[in-house]
Amino acid sequence: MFRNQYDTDVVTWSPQGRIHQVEYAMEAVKQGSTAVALKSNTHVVLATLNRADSELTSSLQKIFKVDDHLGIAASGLISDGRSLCKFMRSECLNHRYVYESAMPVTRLVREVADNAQVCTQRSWKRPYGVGLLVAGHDKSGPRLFYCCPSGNYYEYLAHAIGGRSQAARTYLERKHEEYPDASLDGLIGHALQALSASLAEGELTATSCNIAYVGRDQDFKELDEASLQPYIQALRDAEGGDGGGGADGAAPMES
Amino acid sequence: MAAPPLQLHTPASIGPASGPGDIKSRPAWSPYDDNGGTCVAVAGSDYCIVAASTRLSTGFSILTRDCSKLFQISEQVYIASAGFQADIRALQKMLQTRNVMYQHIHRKPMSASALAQLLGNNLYYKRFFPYFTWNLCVGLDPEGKGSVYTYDPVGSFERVGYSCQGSGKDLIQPVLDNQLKAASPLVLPSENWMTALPLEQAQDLVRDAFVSAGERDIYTGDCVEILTITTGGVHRETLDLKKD
Amino acid sequence: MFKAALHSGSGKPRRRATVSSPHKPAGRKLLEWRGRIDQHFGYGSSEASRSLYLEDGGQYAALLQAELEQPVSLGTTIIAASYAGGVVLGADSRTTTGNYIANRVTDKITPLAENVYICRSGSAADTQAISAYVQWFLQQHAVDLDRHVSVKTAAKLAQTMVYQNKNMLQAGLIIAGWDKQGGGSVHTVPLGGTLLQVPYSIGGSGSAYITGLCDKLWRPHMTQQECHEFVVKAVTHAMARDGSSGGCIRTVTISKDGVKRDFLPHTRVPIAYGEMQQPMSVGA
Amino acid sequence: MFAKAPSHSTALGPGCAGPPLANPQQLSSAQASAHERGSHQPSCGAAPFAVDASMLRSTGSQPHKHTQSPYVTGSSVLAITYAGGVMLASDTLASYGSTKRYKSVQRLVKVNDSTVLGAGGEISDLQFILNMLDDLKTEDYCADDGQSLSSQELYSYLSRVMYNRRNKMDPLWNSLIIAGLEGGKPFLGSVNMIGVAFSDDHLATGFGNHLARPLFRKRHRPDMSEEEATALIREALEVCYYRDKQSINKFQIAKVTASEGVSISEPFALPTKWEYKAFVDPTRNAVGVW
Amino acid sequence: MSGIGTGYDLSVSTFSPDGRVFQTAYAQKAVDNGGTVVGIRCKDGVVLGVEKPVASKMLVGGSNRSTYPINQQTGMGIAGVSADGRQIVNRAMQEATQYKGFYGEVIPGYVLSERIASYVHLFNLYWYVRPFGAALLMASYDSEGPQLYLIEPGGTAHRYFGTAIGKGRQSAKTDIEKLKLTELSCRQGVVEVAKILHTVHDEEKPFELELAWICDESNKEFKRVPADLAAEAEQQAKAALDEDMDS
Repeated sequence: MFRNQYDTDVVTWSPQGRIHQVEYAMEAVKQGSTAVALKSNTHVVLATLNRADSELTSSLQKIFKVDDHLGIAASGLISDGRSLCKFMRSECLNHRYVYESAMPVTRLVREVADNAQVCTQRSWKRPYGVGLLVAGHDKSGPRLFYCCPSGNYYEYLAHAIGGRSQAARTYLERKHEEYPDASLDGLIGHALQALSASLAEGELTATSCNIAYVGRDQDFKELDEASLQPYIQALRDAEGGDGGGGADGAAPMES
Repeated sequence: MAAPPLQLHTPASIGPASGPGDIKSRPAWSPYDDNGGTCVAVAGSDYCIVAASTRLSTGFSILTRDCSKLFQISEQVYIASAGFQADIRALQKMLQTRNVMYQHIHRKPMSASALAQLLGNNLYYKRFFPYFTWNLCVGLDPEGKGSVYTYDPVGSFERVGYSCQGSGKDLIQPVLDNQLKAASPLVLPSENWMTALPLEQAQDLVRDAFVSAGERDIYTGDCVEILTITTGGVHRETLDLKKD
Repeated sequence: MFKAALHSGSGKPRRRATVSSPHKPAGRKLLEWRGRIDQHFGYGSSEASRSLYLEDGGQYAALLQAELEQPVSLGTTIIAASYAGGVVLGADSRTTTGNYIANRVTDKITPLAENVYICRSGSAADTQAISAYVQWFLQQHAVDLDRHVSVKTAAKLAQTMVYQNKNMLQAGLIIAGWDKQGGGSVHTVPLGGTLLQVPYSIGGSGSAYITGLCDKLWRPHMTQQECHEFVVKAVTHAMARDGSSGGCIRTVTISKDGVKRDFLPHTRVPIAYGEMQQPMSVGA
Repeated sequence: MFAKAPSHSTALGPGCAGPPLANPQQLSSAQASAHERGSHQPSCGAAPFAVDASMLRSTGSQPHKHTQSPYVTGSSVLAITYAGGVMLASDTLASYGSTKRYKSVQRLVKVNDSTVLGAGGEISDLQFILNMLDDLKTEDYCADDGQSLSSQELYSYLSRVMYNRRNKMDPLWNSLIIAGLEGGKPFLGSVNMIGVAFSDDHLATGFGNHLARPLFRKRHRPDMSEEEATALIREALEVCYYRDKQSINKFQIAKVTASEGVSISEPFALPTKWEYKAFVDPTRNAVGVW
Repeated sequence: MSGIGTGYDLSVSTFSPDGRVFQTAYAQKAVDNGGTVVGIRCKDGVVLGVEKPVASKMLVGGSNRSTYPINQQTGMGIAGVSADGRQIVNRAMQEATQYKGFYGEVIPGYVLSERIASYVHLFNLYWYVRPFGAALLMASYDSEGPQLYLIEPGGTAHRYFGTAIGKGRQSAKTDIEKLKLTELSCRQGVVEVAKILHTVHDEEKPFELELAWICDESNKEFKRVPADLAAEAEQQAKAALDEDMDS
């Protein structure tokens, strides 16, 4: 029934020096739908897939605004993501109350990760079952982090998490030289390309994905369906043109 | 305030034993100060004007000539506050924080009426160690009509058509009453109290009111900031007042 | 941490006569007063003092009470000065309760650690309590460090206690000593809990009379002997003018070579302007 | 509408740190008792509202803290902006009542590479504040992300600290000036013991608010050169030395500029003028004058 | 290890019949599997070097730090699970701040190392927690001079002239022993550390070198080794490696 006797709680090391529960929690991230993030020298873009389980339900919100300069995309147990989001919001608000400035992204991410670590070391807790892509912009420029249930965090130029994200990562890696100098529209185009690469079936529509971005002089903003449509259209055009060969035909300017 | 008598030497300083811990010479302190300032708000049927002087004073001293007493809470909702500046700042920051939380939850900015109630609650929450602030909460209601809420420091508030708060209140309020008073409040509900004056005339009235208050109230002066809120947006103008 | 410790009482008897609060019922006040008479004079039964209180409608007793309710205080002259290689601390030996000299041979220079001493002024009880706590903390600290504590640390500990309890304490302290890192150093902690390192410092009621003298006499890089003479001279002149200071002069010299205590009995304190040399006492 | 008697030091006005004048002005009995109750008389003429001070006292064994008062105090701090920088000045005296007790206390302190703090009022409270700022600085150092608190952030932080302590009825008895460069532009902010915080092109705490600021108002321009700024500051210091009994002729000037960062001068003395003929013999040609 | 399957190795609060606490040993295993961390005490300071595997080329270079300042005078390098290590770093920062606030002086290296060891040890005592899967090399420079300490998951703290932890520790230690640490300056030490880490890392997997030091040259403050010096050290290390290969 059990794979081994060391994998039922977070306070037991396996003889190999591993915590199986933490590794399982990281599997939970893969149960979620794909979330993609990438950054240029000025902006960070977040993109998520929506899997509405039926026509009758709304899709789950996976992108959360934390503060004007910062937002997250979650994959895995979204409810865990929401409680982390709540924590991040209150940290940012506190920072704003005391210093009247935006909280540095690195420091917030570290606090979140430290929080996550504690859940991997107490018998009465379980690790968070959610991966967070954190997109922010502060004095140091645009920043993109991935926070993992293990309490580790990594800074990325571009990254994708969630189920079937490998295809998205492959796309992101293939094109990564283009990102630093890309325009916001270009970035969004790349994000959608990556996202659509991870699709199992069907194609991307304005209802099946979400896009949000933040950058220099640009507060964190989630695109609504209508403003997403032109980007989807551009994606279709590009795919029709050269069979998914990148976002060279950048999306039209948002009106 | 009479000047203290001239001293060739200080009696207290002769006795070496009397250090600064001498009870009689201990300076008392009060947690409050009055930094003055005047705020005016006028509601019209399709606009709302809010204005405040920018002088910050203490006693007979001017601390700075440029300290805004208007504070934007959300796109079209402002508060204007006179009184103790530290309390004003605390109140503003608290409301700002609450507005962000409200937006996270409700995904829309706070309305003037929502803020009005929140402000009232928070003032009363400190009933026994009050914020020493005289506030106006100003914005447009859902129909686009100007709405002005006026407060006392401990949280009693009501919606009115116009109001004045702060050190110049005694000078300006009667003028507003004279110029703007509409039908009896007994007859009309308060959301219909707004003045019939066209925008330009109302703005002129506010300017005149501040110029006059600046003449006679030492706590009102330097500059007045006038915001006009309409559905089209917020227009800001400043008008210099006497700097003496 | 200090705070909690202080409030819970040290277990040491606090010698400060309780300043009765206006809220206390009169009966209790009287009891306290009787207790104090016994304590301070060592005579006078409770019955006697009770009748005293009743006879003149309480007037005499009220006066006496006012006198005795003065905290036992080190109306004092204390000083510490640095020289090339160390420090010299000095103090008079008078402790008063109002006008009554409660102790004429007090030792106001208390060791905090092997290499750090403190000069106390203000309420005797408060400064004793502070010193006791600092001693305790430094003992622990020395074990942790496995070497001598630094003078700065000792001063910081005393400072924290004075600062955090400034409303309740009457304590003006001078902390001086020698350590490897900083050599000889003098730190002063006046009433509000400020901490300053200074070349020399004077404190207590007597210090007001000798500020100018010390400003004039103190020089940097004195020898140990010069510094010692400076300290004794300063305390002598303070005792000559301050009624709250008097008795003998105690000094402590701290350098890398260790600690040396000296005692100058009243009879050998130099005579100041306007005073008279006492006759040689029998047997001296 | 009418100025009310200041509630704090009669010399320095409400919220200003420092001991009273030699002979503190007696409040009228009505005012005095009003203060005891903690009530407040609004200057706008509206009805006063009362705060029952006993309501504010925390219950239980907590000591009452609101009786504290300053012991070792520093006097004015002056500050002005100029083209490309800010300049602060103060003397180095820490008084003990009216005793000029410690004459080498630095009251201008470098907080980080872009900010200087100038402080008047209780020195022990200043040391407490500096310890807090030191911890913040270490936090920045440990984050190791190249970011440190800007002067405006520190100003905001200190205004919260001061206001929170006044809310606890246990104020930090200081007037602070925070100066630095914010995005290359000069920034000056002032916070007092009850949390009143504001920013201006020129600032002065304590007596300086009466003595130096009129001079600043007349002469200060934001585009002054460094030489002009130095001259103005020195003149203001001279005035403060002539007319503030709690000052000595031993000053420091601190600067923050984009090119040099923070620099604080060694203490120096100013030349002062006392040899006017009328000073030597004030009663000549004016018989009957004292 | 003989603990597997016996049931004596499931909790940190269980001794095995032969008197061992297997959970602590397993936690140590996590450290031993991690990237190599090297620390040496030179004549004028301490150098820490960390070998960081780079999992993806999309990672931002220089991110995912493994060395952390504790205060200006102390720093740590993490080996093993870095999330665990960060908790210890945080605790160290608190201890340092608290000590400074209380005693008014910077916490001496050995006092901090002992306090940290006690903290780490706490997680070896109760069934409801697990030991940290991280070991830390701590570099400090106080009035007693520069020092290097190693704190391990079991709650031990030792002072070293030079040591290594992590996957390549054995051969790294052998290399360190060849160094004349009493004559080596930190500037030279940086190169040696880079050489050792490059030698130890024999796989083809990409990795990043993180170098930090505290020495007279860094103004007795714990800092990352300046980029130009780090690059130069790495270059020299690679050159030396190639030479070895050739010969």
